[in-house]
Amino acid sequence: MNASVVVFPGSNCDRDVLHALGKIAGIPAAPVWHKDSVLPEGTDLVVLPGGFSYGDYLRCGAMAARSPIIRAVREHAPRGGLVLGICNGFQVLTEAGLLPGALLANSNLEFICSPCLLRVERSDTPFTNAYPEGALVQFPIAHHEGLYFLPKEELEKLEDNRQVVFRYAAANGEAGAAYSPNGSLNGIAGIVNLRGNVLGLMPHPERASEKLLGGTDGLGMWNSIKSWLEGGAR
Amino acid sequence: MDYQKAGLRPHEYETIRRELGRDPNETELRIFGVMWSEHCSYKSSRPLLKLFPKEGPSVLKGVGENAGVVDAGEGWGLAFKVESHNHPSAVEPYQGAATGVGGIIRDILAMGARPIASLDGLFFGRPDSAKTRFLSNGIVKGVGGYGNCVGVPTVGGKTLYDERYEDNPLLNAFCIGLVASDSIVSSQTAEPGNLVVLLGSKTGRDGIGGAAFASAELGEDTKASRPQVQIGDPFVEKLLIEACLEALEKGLVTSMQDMGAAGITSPASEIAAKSGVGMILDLDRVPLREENMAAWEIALSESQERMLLIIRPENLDAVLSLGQKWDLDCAVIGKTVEGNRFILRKDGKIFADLPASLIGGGCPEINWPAERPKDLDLRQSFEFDPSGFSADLSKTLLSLLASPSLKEKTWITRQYDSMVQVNTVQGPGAPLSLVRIKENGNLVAIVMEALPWSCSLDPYRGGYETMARSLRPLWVAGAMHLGMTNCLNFPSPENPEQFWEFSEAVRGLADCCKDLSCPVVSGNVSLYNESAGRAILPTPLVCSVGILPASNFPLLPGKWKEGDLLFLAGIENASIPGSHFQSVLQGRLAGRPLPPSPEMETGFMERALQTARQRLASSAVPLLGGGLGIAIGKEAIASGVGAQIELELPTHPLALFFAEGGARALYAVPAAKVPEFIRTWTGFPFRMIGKVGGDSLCLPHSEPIPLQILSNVWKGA
Amino acid sequence: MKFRARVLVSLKEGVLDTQGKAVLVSLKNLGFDVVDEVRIGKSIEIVLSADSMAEAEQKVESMCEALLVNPLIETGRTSLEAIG
Amino acid sequence: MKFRARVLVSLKEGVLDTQGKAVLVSLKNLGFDVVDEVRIGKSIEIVLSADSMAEAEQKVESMCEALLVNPLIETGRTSLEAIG
Ligand SMILES: Nc1ncnc2c1ncn2[C@@H]1O[C@H](COP(=O)(O)OP(=O)(O)O)[C@@H](O)[C@H]1O
Ligand SMILES: [Mg+2]
Repeated sequence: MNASVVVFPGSNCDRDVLHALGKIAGIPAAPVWHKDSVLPEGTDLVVLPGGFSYGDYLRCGAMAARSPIIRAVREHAPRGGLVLGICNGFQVLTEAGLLPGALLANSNLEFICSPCLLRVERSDTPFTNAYPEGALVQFPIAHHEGLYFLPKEELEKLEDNRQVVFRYAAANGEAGAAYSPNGSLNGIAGIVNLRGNVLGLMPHPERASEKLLGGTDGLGMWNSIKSWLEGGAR
Repeated sequence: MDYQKAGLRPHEYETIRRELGRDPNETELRIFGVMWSEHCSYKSSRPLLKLFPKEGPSVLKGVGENAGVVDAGEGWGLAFKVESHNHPSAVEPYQGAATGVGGIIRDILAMGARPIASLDGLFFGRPDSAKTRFLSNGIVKGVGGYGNCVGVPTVGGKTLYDERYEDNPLLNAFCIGLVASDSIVSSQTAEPGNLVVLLGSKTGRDGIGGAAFASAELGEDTKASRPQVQIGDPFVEKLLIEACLEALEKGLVTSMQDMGAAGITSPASEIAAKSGVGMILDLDRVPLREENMAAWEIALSESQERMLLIIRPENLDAVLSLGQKWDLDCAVIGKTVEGNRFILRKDGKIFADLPASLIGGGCPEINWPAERPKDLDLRQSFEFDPSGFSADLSKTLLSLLASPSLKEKTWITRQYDSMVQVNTVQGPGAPLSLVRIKENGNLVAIVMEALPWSCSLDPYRGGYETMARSLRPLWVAGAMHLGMTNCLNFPSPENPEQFWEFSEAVRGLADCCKDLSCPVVSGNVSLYNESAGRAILPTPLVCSVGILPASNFPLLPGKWKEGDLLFLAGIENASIPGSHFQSVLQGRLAGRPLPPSPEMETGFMERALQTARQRLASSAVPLLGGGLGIAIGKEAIASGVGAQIELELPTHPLALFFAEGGARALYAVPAAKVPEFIRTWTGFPFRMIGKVGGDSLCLPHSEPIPLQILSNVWKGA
Repeated sequence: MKFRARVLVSLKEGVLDTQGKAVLVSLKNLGFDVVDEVRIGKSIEIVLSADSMAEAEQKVESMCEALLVNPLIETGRTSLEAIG
Repeated sequence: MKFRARVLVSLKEGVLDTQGKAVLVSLKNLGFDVVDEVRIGKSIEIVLSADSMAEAEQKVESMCEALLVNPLIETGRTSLEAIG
């Protein structure tokens, strides 16, 4: 069981994810440089961490999505390897075409850093099998471009395919657009590809992984990945 | 060019001529003009700064470097400093604030430390003016835009509104970083025969003369006179941080300095002077962004995101390849030699040849005359007359809670990433911020404080109280202070009354530091914060840093439990003068704040630390802005539970609830802990004032306030 | 030969232009009620070398495809001039 | 009458173009070494009513001053067309 955390120029949650995986979840994890064109031997999980790759200057994630390591990630995914994009990493995955849609500026045009309630819409993915379906979890968000957008028909298809994994929610368990802090369509906070092995989400599970820092709801994600990789959850 | 145009005074010019034994040439004159400006030379404040105590057992590296370093335990040090970027933020709020944040981060980096947290101090004018809206939006976006991208969490700050900041808003940026104690970088370690390397962005005509600009009043034609606005590039700064830390880790760096005011000249001459070496720089080797730049422009450009590295020749290849790895410009621009000359060459010609120590250290001090303000007695005469105010405590509490300086600051704090680096134990919204050190498990506690209203009434007492108030939240949480840094924001020192206020405030800060053994490890002075005769309030801002051992969980606010008993620790009769009550509801500052009491402070410190360490309370807050009343209100909101306040009222209930100052705190104590709590606080004034419970806040003889309303009013909902 | 290309990147119809909307509101607040609509796009100016206008055009086209434009949400319009 | 104005907002000469710089690096990394320079600006499209072209022009001018352009670091260039 091995995880690789990609470091783009401007990534700033790479060390956080390495800490969460390595020190807290017990998943051996190592950084990978964006200029590398192959993943380290034996990589099971690739994480694209949060941050401002290339300053997010043209479009968030656009320049990172064209870096050499992404070519390797493109080969990793069809093999069934796990790919997790968090925040900027989610933006990179959409820009790379590994996940559908785009992430636009928050509807209030401001950066939002805040705890958020999410409803886990699926518990049959490699990333969420430790959560009961419909569970409410709290992960913080911290982004300026988190409004998930997809043209109408495609959005319907996405929903029909049950690709939405995390949805912004209220404490009473209701979820949907009304609870999007950022204007995200249908309240979408995280989605998977059809096969279910590539997940992108705006909220930060690695920031919800220690009691000292205010919450441990994110541990479920690491535990899910662990048991999936150990074969138990398949 | 004559010396006055360069910004020099006659006796300064004479000093230069005498020291050089000749007339300086034009490039040299411009260098002195910038390096001997107030901003770079501290000529008006140096005599005052000598008052600060700078030594202490916690100090690993004191004043004299970019930032002081204190001992964080187990071989780790904390480098921290606060700096102003007031003038630039007044002119171009977004970029002014952004580059302020970037600059302080590089200061911390220059110590070899990884920046782990930032705080920002914001002082704005009239809350409802279009100008304030423009400036505050821009400044907040600038702080966030830079900090979020560079990946340093903004974990707290301070925001105050007063019309005296209308034309001169203040932005003070604080940063703290973590460094292994045996790897602290110094500017005193260059050796002859080293190479001088410039790493980071290309150089353009940005902010040339910015330091001089920050050393004069803002004029009517500020926009026109502003040379070239500095643009921050947080993305490049992030790369620069990683590249420098990697270079340090690999042992490639002999000495290092950040580039801020006065461009290349400042760090280069500083390293030369402090290390006792000479330096020759070839300005044509500086990577440029613009064409036809003159020698002096290259030497003084304040282009951002650059660091100056001093390295041994054998490490050059490794450093160059690091530059390549991180997509940064990296060039050898000179070398160090024996001697003390600082020489600038371009195209084979010598443009400056100066003794290195003269550039940064030669400017004569100015001892401005000080004069106690003539109207001070009048302003200080004050008798509290409650008759003009509503006697209803609930009403008063609500109107204060809704006042701009006290109400919730979420519109600001949610634009800041306060959690990146996964160390934030307490982010914005509490009297102190707490950041975990992964390397040793300890928690760093940080408080930013400023009390301009008190300082304007009595700068000595105000300064003392500011300092004490920055320490109390540390103690209440259970942290012991390690040191402080400060930013002295004042108007022109050339006005004797203003200089008197400046001196008195510094004396107040310094006395408190001495009384409570808190060393001053770094700081910054920003003068001339006035325009068109309108001066800012005297605004010394302090950031105190403390440490909490990994084994002690902090005692935090916002944790009232149903049934807890509420205790006020400290005196009951604090001061209305200088308080939010006075400023907001009376609309006029008058009287004198409380006199200092070192005995009360130390008595409070010991008991507060003990209370926290023995967990004698569920929740605790020091009394800060708005006094006891606001503390009760905010605790109720944060805890989501009400309280019944019951106590015998003094003659002036308003003063009991809303006066400020002094070593005081509000504790919520579980019934079982009450005897121990009482034993701990015996010998210090304290009393029980009520009980936690219910869903309203009930103040004596006043309408109960439903929690929902209390919270909505505070949040401005 | 040198060319200067200008690529105007605008949001597709149907993609919410929050920034444009916000500017519209601000302009109205400032008293400009004559404004009906505001849309905000990017203007990317590129100086490049090519042997001919046609080659330059084709190069810019591939840059748009490769990086500059996200076809899901944006359209790009290119204009070119020779600058010597 | 309706007019469509396009305001091209670009950074002044000498002002660091952080975006342009990053895009340039990225284009080069993608193999477009023919690119010398990239500058990124904003394109603001405004639909407005006015009685004449001259009036429309003057209106857009004041919008630029009031909000759209920050004269410290940016310049604006306006083009206008009548759209009925
Ligand atoms: N500019 C700011 N940046 C970050 N946090 C801030 C800022 N201003 C205020 N805060 C946070 O909000 C809380 C209250 O701010 P403060 O200005 O000190 O008012 P008060 O007098 O109510 O304590 C503190 O926790 C502080 O850290
Ligand atoms: Mg405070």
